[in-house]
Amino acid sequence: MSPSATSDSPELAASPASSGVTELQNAVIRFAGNSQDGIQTIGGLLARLAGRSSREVMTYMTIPSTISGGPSIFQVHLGSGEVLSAGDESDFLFAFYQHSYDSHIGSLRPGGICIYDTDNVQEVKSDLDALHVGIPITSATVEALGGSSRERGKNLFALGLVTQIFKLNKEKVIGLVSKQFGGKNEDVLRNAMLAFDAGFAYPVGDLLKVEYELQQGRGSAVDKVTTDGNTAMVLGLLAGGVRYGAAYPITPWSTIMEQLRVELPKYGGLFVQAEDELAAVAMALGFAYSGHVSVTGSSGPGLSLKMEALSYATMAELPLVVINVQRGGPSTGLPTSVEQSDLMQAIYGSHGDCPRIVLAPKNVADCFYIAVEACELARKYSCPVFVLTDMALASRIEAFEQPDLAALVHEPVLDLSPRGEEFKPYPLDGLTRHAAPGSPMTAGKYPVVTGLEHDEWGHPSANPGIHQKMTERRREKIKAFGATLPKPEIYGDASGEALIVGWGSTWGPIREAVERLRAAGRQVGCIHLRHLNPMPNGMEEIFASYANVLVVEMNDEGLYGQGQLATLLRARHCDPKIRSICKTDGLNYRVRDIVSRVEAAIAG
Amino acid sequence: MSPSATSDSPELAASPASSGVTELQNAVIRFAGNSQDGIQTIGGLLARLAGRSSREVMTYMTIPSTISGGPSIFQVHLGSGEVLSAGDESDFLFAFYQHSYDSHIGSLRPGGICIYDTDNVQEVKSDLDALHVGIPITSATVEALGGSSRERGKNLFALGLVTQIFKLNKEKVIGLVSKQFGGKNEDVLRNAMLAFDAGFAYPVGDLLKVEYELQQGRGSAVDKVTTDGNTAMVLGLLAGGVRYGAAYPITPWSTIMEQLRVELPKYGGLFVQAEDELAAVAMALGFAYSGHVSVTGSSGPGLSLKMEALSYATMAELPLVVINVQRGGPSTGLPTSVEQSDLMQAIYGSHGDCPRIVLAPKNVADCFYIAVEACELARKYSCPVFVLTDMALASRIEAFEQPDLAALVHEPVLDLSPRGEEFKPYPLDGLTRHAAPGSPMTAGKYPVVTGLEHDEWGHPSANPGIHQKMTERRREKIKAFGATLPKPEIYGDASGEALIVGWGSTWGPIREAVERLRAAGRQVGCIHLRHLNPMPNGMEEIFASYANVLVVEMNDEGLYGQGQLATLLRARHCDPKIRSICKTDGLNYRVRDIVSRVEAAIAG
Amino acid sequence: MSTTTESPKPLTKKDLTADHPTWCPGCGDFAVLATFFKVLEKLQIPHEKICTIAGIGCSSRFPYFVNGHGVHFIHGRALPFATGVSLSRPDLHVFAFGGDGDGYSIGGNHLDHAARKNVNLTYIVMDNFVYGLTKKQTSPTSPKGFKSKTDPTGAIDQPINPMKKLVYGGASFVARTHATQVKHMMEVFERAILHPGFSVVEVLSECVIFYPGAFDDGNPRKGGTFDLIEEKKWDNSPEDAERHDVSDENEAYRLASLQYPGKFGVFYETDRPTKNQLEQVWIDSTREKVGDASAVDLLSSRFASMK
Amino acid sequence: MSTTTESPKPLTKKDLTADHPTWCPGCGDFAVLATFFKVLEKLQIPHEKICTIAGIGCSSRFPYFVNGHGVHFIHGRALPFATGVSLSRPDLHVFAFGGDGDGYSIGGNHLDHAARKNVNLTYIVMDNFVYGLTKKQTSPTSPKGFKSKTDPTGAIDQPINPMKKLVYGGASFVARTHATQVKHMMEVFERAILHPGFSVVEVLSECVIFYPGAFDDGNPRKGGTFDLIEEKKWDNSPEDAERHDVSDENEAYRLASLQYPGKFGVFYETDRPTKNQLEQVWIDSTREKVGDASAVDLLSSRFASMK
Ligand SMILES: Cc1ncc(C[n+]2csc(CCOP(=O)(O)OP(=O)(O)O)c2C)c(N)n1
Ligand SMILES: Cc1ncc(C[n+]2csc(CCOP(=O)(O)OP(=O)(O)O)c2C)c(N)n1
Ligand code: SF4
Ligand code: SF4
Ligand SMILES: [Mg+2]
Ligand SMILES: [Mg+2]
Repeated sequence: MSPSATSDSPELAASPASSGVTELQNAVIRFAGNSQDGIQTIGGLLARLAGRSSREVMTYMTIPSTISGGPSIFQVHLGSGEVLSAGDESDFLFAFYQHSYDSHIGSLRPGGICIYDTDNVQEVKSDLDALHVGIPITSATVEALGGSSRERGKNLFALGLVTQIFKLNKEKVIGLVSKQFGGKNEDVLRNAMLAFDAGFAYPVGDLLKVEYELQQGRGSAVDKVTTDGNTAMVLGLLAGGVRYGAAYPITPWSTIMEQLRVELPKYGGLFVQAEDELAAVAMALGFAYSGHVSVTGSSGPGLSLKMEALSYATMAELPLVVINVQRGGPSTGLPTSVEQSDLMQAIYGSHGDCPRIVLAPKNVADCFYIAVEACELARKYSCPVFVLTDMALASRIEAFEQPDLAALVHEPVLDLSPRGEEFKPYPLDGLTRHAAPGSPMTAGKYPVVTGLEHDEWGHPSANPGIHQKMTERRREKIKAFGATLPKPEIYGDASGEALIVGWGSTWGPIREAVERLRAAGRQVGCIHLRHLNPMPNGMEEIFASYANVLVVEMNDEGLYGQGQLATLLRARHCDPKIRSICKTDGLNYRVRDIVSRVEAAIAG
Repeated sequence: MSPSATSDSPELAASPASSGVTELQNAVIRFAGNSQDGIQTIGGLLARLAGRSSREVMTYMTIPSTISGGPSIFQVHLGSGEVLSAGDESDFLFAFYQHSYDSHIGSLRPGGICIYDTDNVQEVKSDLDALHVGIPITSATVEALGGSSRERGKNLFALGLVTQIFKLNKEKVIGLVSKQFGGKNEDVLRNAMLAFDAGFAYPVGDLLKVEYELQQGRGSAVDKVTTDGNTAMVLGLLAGGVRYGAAYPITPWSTIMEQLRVELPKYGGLFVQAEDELAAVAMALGFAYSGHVSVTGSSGPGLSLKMEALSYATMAELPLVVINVQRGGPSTGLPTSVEQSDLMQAIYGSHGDCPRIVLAPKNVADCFYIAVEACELARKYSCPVFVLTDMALASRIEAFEQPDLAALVHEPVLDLSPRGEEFKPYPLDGLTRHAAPGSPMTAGKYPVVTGLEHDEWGHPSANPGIHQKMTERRREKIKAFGATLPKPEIYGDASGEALIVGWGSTWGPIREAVERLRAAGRQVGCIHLRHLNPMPNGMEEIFASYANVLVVEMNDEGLYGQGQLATLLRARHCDPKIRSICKTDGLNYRVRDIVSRVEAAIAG
Repeated sequence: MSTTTESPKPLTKKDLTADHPTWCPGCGDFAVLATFFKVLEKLQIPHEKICTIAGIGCSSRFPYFVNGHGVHFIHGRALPFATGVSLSRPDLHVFAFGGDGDGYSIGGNHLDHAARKNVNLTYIVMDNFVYGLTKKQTSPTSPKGFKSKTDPTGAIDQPINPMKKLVYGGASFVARTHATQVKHMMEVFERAILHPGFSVVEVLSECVIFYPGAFDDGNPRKGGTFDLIEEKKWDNSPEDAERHDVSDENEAYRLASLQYPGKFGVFYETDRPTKNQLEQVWIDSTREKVGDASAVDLLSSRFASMK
Repeated sequence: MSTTTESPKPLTKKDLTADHPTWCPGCGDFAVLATFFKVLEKLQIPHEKICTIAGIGCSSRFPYFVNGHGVHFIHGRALPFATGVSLSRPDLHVFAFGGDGDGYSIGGNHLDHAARKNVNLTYIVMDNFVYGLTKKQTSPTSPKGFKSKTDPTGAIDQPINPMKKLVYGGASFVARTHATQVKHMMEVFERAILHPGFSVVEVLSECVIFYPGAFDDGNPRKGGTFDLIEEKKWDNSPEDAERHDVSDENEAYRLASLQYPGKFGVFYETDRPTKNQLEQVWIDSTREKVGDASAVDLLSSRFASMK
């Protein structure tokens, strides 16, 4: 909520536009209530609206720890420029209850605006540098609905307020509301509109003292796609050609499997809910063996259960995409918090020398693209491919341009062509090509796919030379893929005081931190690794241009002071400049934390 | 079999002693036959004999890949000095069949002696630099037994030959034979002695041309203990105070669980065979929670299945010893071959930041000591402790001095004392102390042990600060243990061309390689890590004194050219001097392979 | 499990109450908890000897709400953990709790093996025919046609029949009750706890959020019938011939085949040696054989034999 | 599974024979393999459509000895793997093989769930009452008193009853045979293969090394009795009343309770929809609903809805 590109600038609306209206480039709006109040719904609508107004958007929500619900927030960061984080602080706070007010007033930035429900909030801290605007949200909504006692509709009342305050396009908002509630019975939509209109008409102007207008985005006029990371992942898998998969539910992975279960039949495929994770990965490997690129996934604990079968996937060289929506660990840990502590397990979790590809998406759009890539790699290299996403990406909503589907979508075809004399599933001089069952073997000899060490034909062999050669073969194909990766692109300064290295969902905050650091006169750049195993070659050349290489991760610094990616980079590059910026509080990085910790690291 | 301390010297018996008898300091004898022939039995007897003659010994055997048996060897390296490996090559080969001869004649060193059974070996390579001695072993045995058609007893005939040839103490040998066969029915012992005597009396002297005598050892006059690594591990666990455990069978782990199942009731304890590895580790954790240090174990695939529960063990901080008898991987891989490819999994295999202690024994005696230490650490730090042994140690026989049991043995006592108001299982300023169930809580508040993140009292908490602090706490206690570790002792030169770093069962061959390299004028030393996580501090000071730091491991060089321990060392120390010597052929390192690869690495 | 009554001051519901349950208002599990408290109050098991163990699920949060030694373990493995506790600590009263997903899906194998081994503990399953904690996926007891997030057009797999599973598996006490029938629940819990061996009670416990009304058919207040098993009284009366012989496994299996909502009460009960007893016999005879030697003695003679 | 006979030249035992089995001479599994070949020869399933899948164990080496598409997977998970194959490849004939440890111990849960879902495949268990490959540990079918390396004084746990497990679990074809009774084995294998749905045959197959003589009681040549189940012929004869109705689950369960060696033959057989069919109905109706749209079309309209 400021004319500058960052939402962290010290003052609110410093430069009213000539019209007397304050033009906002960005606004961070936090709705704080209970999970039952439907604040996710209006947050989602605002995000969708942003996508339709060539604005950028990023959302952030918390999930109550009890099933019965409880305090919950939904934060929307809207911007006409690039939006890279959900916002460290909010510009506007909507507090529905006293507990919402008490817990979240601290997140309002100095000079921010707090709108609270006078029906539920008794006490506000009037000595704060904030504009408090009391509105009887509950009673006004009940009144508008003609006396509904169930307190439904407060969310739409609030949406009406927001539409009014930020001069959003009312027609577009109403269109979205109709789309959302239109499917249900008529009363629902009518009540929703009544509440919305009441909020839109509520005389808030005087209370605010200033008028705001959120700038239109600068981007293309094309409507953007607005969705969350788990949904984008599902769509990427479908585009990548996955038609079969199996899994077991666990938070926050479940919404991927639930969607795949619904979507796959449309494509003629099938997703199976298995009795546990062991069965799930085995079924998925059965699908893979049958000639399909298949998918399984889970979160933390469920991944640990899959480690034995994934070792088989490497040995037998079967194409399997494995998704881990990371959450706080170890054990059941913090099931609804974000963490990046499963990287080492993705690379090293199975027994034996088990090389496998590990990827991580950087934002919601990338969940789509990386899923497509994972499918391609599994197919091409006939091996398991891990995708490490996380709790933050899973539920975060962003707007992005629709991918070029015609170019990206892969329609899988089952290859049951006859194989001749020369057929070798594991050639020493080439990539694995299985003959799926159903393929006639014209020389009369059929293959067995095994987890025992085997020769080029797949026959088990305890011959020392063969084990050595096959171990090399499984490693070299992954290395060969690594050699195809471009050197990571640098964002920011190409040399200087510090290079920040990140992976996964921290992409946005890191980029925003680079911008702020540079704005503050620092010479810093960043690279973001989407390929964690193998990593791209040539990074030592990049590192050479900076005084510090700082790896920002959401995991623990370990026994020797380094986070997981930092450990990998140091082992590979043996460069003591590589140091860690770690944390394990289960929260997303705030931009200002990265900034201050990079400053501190540069200082010494 | 040479006057020098190494068995690899170019010529056989170069220096006949004055008596006309060639004194041998070392002899490597390989018996090659079928697994049904009982060659393990006589190999074991020879090893036991060595222990009783203050000689050193190391054995090596292969296991046929089919259950029905098949070709198999048993090699005994006897020495009056230190015996560090099972021998690269054999000095004497006993070939029972043509296939034994064909497969193993190549292992005989130039000038060596091959004794073969003329009843079964039709063709020998007379152009080799070897002395071929044909003896009708089968028919002579049958004759001695009075016409037994079952071909039993050939092994004892061979033992008789060996006793004769090397002038072993006949009374001691007969004593061991009686002990071995005495328990069974009388006929068995009588037949055994008939066969032994026939071999002992067989006129072999003329055929050999030279007389040999194996030197008495220089060590103490006390009889040594002779046993294999898995048995030593079992005894170490018993001494360390383990009274409860659970597991599921798998090769080569099974013999540990089988022995624990038999032994524990003697100590008033219990070992349970569970329905699978998941149940096994859960039961073992149930034992640990109940107030006992408990044990579970497995090999490769079974360990992968335990990763989820082990993550809980870290979170809940329960004292559990976890043994992995490593074998060739990935997947079922090479179930009867040796490999060291599960180190990364031991450290990083579970989801989440999961710090745990990882130890590895260096030889058979150390299997005992490290098991004792593992129990102590699990008790002291209330956490899972991994022990990485391997297939080679599991079945290898060595002689060693009896441990000081009175000083080492821990008799566990269940602590069910009442806990007061102040009781906190997870104090931020101290080590975890659980109140086992059955302990009265005098303030009336009972604890719940959970895998969710929790506060000092064990209450689940999703508070960001608590997760950060508790993650630190779990890490810091492991670090604190690391700080107590002494800097590793250097064997060989304390500075120079190369430091060899090893871990696990390669200790002997590495030491022998250092001796040979130094004998050849090289300045080299070695350190052997028994503590892999955490590693001792201060190693950078050791590394600084050498031009090369070469990590010798039996695992793959990975995507970036480094084995698993090398990766860990490079990440920690960022010293590009640290390089890898790796292999994955499923065989033990031969001393000469280490020598030549170290030579090559020093050269460039 | 037998009870002991040597506790000095009586154990009350208040002593046993820990945190306020985080379950949704109306969840069937509240009644299970309340009933458990009542039975413990009645049996007066010493406070420190109460040990509750669970896996993961809404129902598996049970140990947090009982003020006693408790364990919140991992999904599906409560029973093997509890087995470790039971086998090594005969002084404790071991209780396992869980849901249909935890017990019959991921944990299904452990249930069978704990049952056949007759491990001495009491296991209470709060079956709500759905995955509650993960928000409405099909569970192994979800009936065909149930619309969940993983079966949006209705579940298609034939569900597991828990009573058959328990009877076949060899549990030595098998009963079924309903969370709205507190009196019956109390009776059954008490018998389960007093039973020596592996005793299991399946409780139909409604998830009011994700499967409301699932058990109305077994709830007279909602128009259903709560049909009790009449057990044989061995009184030689003609009526008795019709009654159920709880020691008859085939009959128990037949009863389990009845159509939903079926019968409630004790399906099967038998007295056979527990694994605890059998292992203890072996331990005791072995200890006797070695003359109750100390660890140092045992190890010394073992080492001597290896020389 | 139905057979097809469109293969051009007849499939012979020779075509089906791969490596020489590594089993010990005399191992019961040889007869199982030979019988399997005979049945395949008779049924003339197209060569490339034969897919054999196993876990780990001596018996689980089966796929190496059949010259057909084969999988040697990991311990205990053959059935979920085979489920993946069966559900996505209706054109194949899917066979799973394994032992008592693989199937009833580590893999026990998967068996129950594959059974209740009625996945279309045939599973043959070579039960030798012992862990063969790992050299004589107690298996879940080892009888009490069996001396193994993990029960040196004799097994103490009550073994699992495989027939009860299969009947309770919901397998739609459940039979039991003996590796020395080749003719019977052939009949039963053939019926199992022709049965549409999840069909299981339990074969008593002797491990001559670690449990010799285990099944002599069921082998007339060794003085035992091979007692067959007489199935109802529905001929209204008085004898028929005594015969076994294979569709009667409770009767099948009762038969399974007989004391060892018990009865051989088909215990249970029913015709209920397979998971394969049920999922296919859903897939087909969904495809129809979306008008058989291409992936690009489906995704395009999905993206459009998110704008
Ligand atoms: C290994 C693992 N897989 C999955 C989960 C996620 N999970 C937690 S509880 C649960 C199912 C709960 O269902 P149920 O046991 O019936 O308990 P309810 O919540 O219905 O009482 C699942 C799938 C997990 N925690 N761990
Ligand atoms: C995860 C895992 N655990 C244990 C083993 C070791 N293992 C291989 S086969 C087997 C049991 C074999 O018994 P069964 O299934 O009855 O087959 P049999 O050899 O008797 O035919 C075991 C325990 C393994 N390979 N993998
Ligand atoms: S979600 Fe269902 S089972 Fe879970 S607490 Fe709520 S009502 Fe109970
Ligand atoms: S060990 Fe037993 S089961 Fe295995 S091959 Fe030999 S006889 Fe057959
Ligand atoms: Mg449930
Ligand atoms: Mg078996």
